[in-house]
Amino acid sequence: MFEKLLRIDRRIIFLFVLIALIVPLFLNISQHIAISPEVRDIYDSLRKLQPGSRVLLAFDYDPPSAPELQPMAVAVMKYCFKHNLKVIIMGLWPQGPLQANLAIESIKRDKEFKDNPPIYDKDYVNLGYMTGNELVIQGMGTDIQRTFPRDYLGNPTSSLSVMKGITNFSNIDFIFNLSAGYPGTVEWVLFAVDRFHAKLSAGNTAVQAPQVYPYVHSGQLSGLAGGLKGAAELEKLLGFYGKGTKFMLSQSFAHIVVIFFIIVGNVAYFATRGKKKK
Amino acid sequence: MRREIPLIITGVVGFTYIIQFFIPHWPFNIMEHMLTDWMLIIFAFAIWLGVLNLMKVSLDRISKRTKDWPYALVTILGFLFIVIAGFFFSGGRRFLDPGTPFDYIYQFIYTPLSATMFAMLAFYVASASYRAFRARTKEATLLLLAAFFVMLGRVPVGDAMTSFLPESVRLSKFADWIMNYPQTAGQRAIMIGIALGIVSTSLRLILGIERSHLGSD
Amino acid sequence: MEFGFTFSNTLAAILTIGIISFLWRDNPLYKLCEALFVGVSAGYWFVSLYYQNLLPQLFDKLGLTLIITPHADVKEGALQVLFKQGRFDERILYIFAGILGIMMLMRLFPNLGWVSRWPLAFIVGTTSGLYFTTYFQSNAMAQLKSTIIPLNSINNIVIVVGTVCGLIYFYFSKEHKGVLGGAAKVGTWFLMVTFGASFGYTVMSRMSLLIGRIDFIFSTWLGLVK
Amino acid sequence: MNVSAFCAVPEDPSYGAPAPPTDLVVRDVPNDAGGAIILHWDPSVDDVEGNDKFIGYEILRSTSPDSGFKVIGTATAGSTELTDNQTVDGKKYYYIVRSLMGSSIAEAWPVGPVSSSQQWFNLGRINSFIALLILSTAILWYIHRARRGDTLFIRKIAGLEAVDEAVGRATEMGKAIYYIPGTQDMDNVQTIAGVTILGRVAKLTAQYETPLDVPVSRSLVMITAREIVKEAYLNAGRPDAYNDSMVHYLTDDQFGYAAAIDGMVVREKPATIFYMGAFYAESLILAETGNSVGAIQIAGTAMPAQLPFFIAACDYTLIGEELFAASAYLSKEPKLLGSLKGQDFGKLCILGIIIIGSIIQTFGIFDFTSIFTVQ
Repeated sequence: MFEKLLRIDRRIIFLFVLIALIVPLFLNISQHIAISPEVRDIYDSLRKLQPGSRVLLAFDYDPPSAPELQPMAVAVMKYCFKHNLKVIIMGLWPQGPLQANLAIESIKRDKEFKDNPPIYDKDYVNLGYMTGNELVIQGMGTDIQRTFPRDYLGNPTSSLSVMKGITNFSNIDFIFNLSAGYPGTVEWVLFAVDRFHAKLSAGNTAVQAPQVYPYVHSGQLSGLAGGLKGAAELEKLLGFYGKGTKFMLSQSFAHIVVIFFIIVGNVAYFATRGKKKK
Repeated sequence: MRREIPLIITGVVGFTYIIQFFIPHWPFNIMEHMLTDWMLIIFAFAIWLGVLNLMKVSLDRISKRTKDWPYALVTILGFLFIVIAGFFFSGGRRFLDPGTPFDYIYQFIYTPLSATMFAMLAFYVASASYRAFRARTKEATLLLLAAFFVMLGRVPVGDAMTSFLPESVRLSKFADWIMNYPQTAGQRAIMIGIALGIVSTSLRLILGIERSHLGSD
Repeated sequence: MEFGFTFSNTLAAILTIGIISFLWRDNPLYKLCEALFVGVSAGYWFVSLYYQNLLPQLFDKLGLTLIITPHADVKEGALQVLFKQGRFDERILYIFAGILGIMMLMRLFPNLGWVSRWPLAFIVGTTSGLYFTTYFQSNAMAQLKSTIIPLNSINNIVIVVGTVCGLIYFYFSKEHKGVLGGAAKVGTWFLMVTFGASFGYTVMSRMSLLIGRIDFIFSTWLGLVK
Repeated sequence: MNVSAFCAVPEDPSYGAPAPPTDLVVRDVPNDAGGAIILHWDPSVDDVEGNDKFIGYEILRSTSPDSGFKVIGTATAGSTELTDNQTVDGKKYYYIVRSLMGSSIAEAWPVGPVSSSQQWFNLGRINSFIALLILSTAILWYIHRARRGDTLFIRKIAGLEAVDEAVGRATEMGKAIYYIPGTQDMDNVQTIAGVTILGRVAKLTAQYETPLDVPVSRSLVMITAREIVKEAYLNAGRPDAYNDSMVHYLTDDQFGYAAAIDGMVVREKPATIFYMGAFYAESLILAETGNSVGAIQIAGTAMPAQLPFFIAACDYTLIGEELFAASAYLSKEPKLLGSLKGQDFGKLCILGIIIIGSIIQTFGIFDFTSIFTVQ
């Protein structure tokens, strides 16, 4: 039997992974999610904002990283809309602002926001994507409206009511950066925080997060959510249970499947090795 | 002549690059930028060669009616479809803007294909770790243990299993320790080795000692 | 992307399922997706390289764009500066890049194929010159600097010993025997831990990629998961 | 050129005027190509956390100390530095920095003159320069020795010992060999190393008359690989067996390329697959599919993030530097072997520096690491 296990058809493993990922999407299991201090920092920063404050959301990722970052984006946006904070969307990745639109679409279909959906130019604006990587951030430090002369719909930025009175980072109360690589959180820290003293928190993919941790410890970054676990924590703190929590469960299940198969493989290996010796 | 001039070009350009790294003075300061641009321009020309080769191979398959030839037709049509959409119907330079036909193909054909191909890794990491992480030898055992602890340390289950221990020695902390110390040390050795390998390979190329990439006459 | 059971989403969903079906076995749907993917992606890069490289880097800089389409919304190029203002603009040098690019295309003519070695030699020169300095600086010097640390804690000792033994593993000039062999052996242990740990570390994010596709199928397309 | 000034315009609390910034220092940006002057000041005493009225600083410039000052930039509250990138080398400039609070302004005396210039050597990189010079000399010296006929010993590299066997097995089985030279273009040294190794493999396939298939994802790699394979077949005395279609282009796209190779692998079931060059996430997609058809797989890459996947899924893996050593090892050409010796010399130096340096740091004799600071 163990010999068979050693040469198990890989498709059986594939099937287990698939089941482990799909099933939790349909379950409503409550898991204990411990809140890490880094995510609590984000929550504390958000809570301090007065109604009417301007929040800049920088979307620096593309669809492959969406499972990890989209739930964070949705949770933060919901919090902003609920507490009447003005949201300014932008992206250093071409696909970023489109992800923001997707997040807003999903919020509009949400029960909680059905009666009071976010309205363009009242609750949020989308400045779109701008080429130039970190140079864009540097330009924004001097003049945001000159860096982004038009929003993604083509309206002059100066005509947008949300953008009234905003020249540079001094007029932005909080920046939340969603990042999957370069350009991303590291560039935001180096340019927006170090040069222009903006207040910045970030959500990162699990792969990217360890490179950013040093900035949290040094205080340059006030809060960091890493991977799906970070997304789930953020959802719990902000009070919007969403996909992050669900995806987190899927991911844990799949992880356990992989670990389980490693154990099975080793048990089978040692069992058959014992036999051969006899 | 067919080999000498290319060798001279490689040498001169290579040296120019090295010089501009140490000498910020004009004209070297503008060289790096310009030469990198030139390289991009050559790449943009070169893609013609690849694309024409792809078309030729696909047309050959169709004309010879080899097995599965209709798929070669799909490749050609897919290529023409996006190229025509991109060049003629998507507003020129603004071809990536939301709402253009090019963007539509990007979002509903290209993205699902490439994101799913990328996502296949989820299956492959599972099958590869089942096969590779077995305690056959001392080395394989270390590979297995490091992978096992880091994997467990990354999910809440890992900490739950070691909840009887003080917080600083729980699995997630141990996983962090592996990543921060032994893993970092190994990476450094690899990176320094790579740097030396690259320096000597580059030097051989610049001096024309390594020239097999230029082929024969 | 939009929500719901629309034509666009159905198309995307079929392509998603087509790729995943390869895990079961090779099949006509996968073959179709594969053929389409090759064609569409080659075309995608073909178009992108034109608009993002050739047009701004060569045609705009030289001013060819303005010659072909006089009313285009671009700044004057080097040719306009030269002929209208009589001034030398260093962007005129980009003409060499154009020549190198055309030399590359000489591959298409069997007798002139050798000409394409010039641009190739240019690329190899640029690459080796660039890598020669930057890799040494960022990989060797920077890593070396961060490895010179006081040996006053277990963690620091682990880093120094691991890096030293790892480097000894890469030492090619002597057979790995004796003390050298022992150190190289310790080096391989460190390398194995490195590989195991980085493998384990990435598993989680690979899972999340697939979650994204599954979520697309079940919630965006089918609307089964809220 | 370093010029500094101290100025104290008395603060008038009744008007709520801010204190000006102090200790403005202006100087030419060092080690650059000119055209830039860096300004540094100590913040105004009113520039403190919690003082919402304090807006920031304005920087003014003129070519005369008395008049003609124009605003050239602004800096937010809390900043103490600004680089003026708009200077003409050699021209003399004067600068003023002023604080803005509410609607009032306070400025310090102008500081200057200062001018920017370009330097002939980046002194911040002198350490790299010397180290590279020593390393290059060592490599060239060993190459020279090798050419003179000295025998140079190189230890076994397991992955490369297996190349013959892998080609031999494909020949016995009458199946093809796939060679994947990475997914990056010729602007990556790993790709160049990959196609060079292809030359040695192609020589073997020419001798054994084994079918060789080289699917590539970049046009320039296609051109180069063709040159190399053609020459290998020529040198092996089998120019007739060479055919351009052995090397063919698929797509520039990383995953499109992986999808196509996956299909080819399951349909044609090659006996041996080589992966040599720069890879990203597609590494495991390719290697797992290759493994599923039972191919012998030999990989080599200097992408640290992909090495674990090749180690897990392939039979042999060349780790990092071994990829660059491979062409020397396989060809046994003296000039190439010599450069390997040079690399080893570099390694010995680095080992010595790490050990001695760490001891110096342990006893705190002086800050040894500062020698290796990179800019």
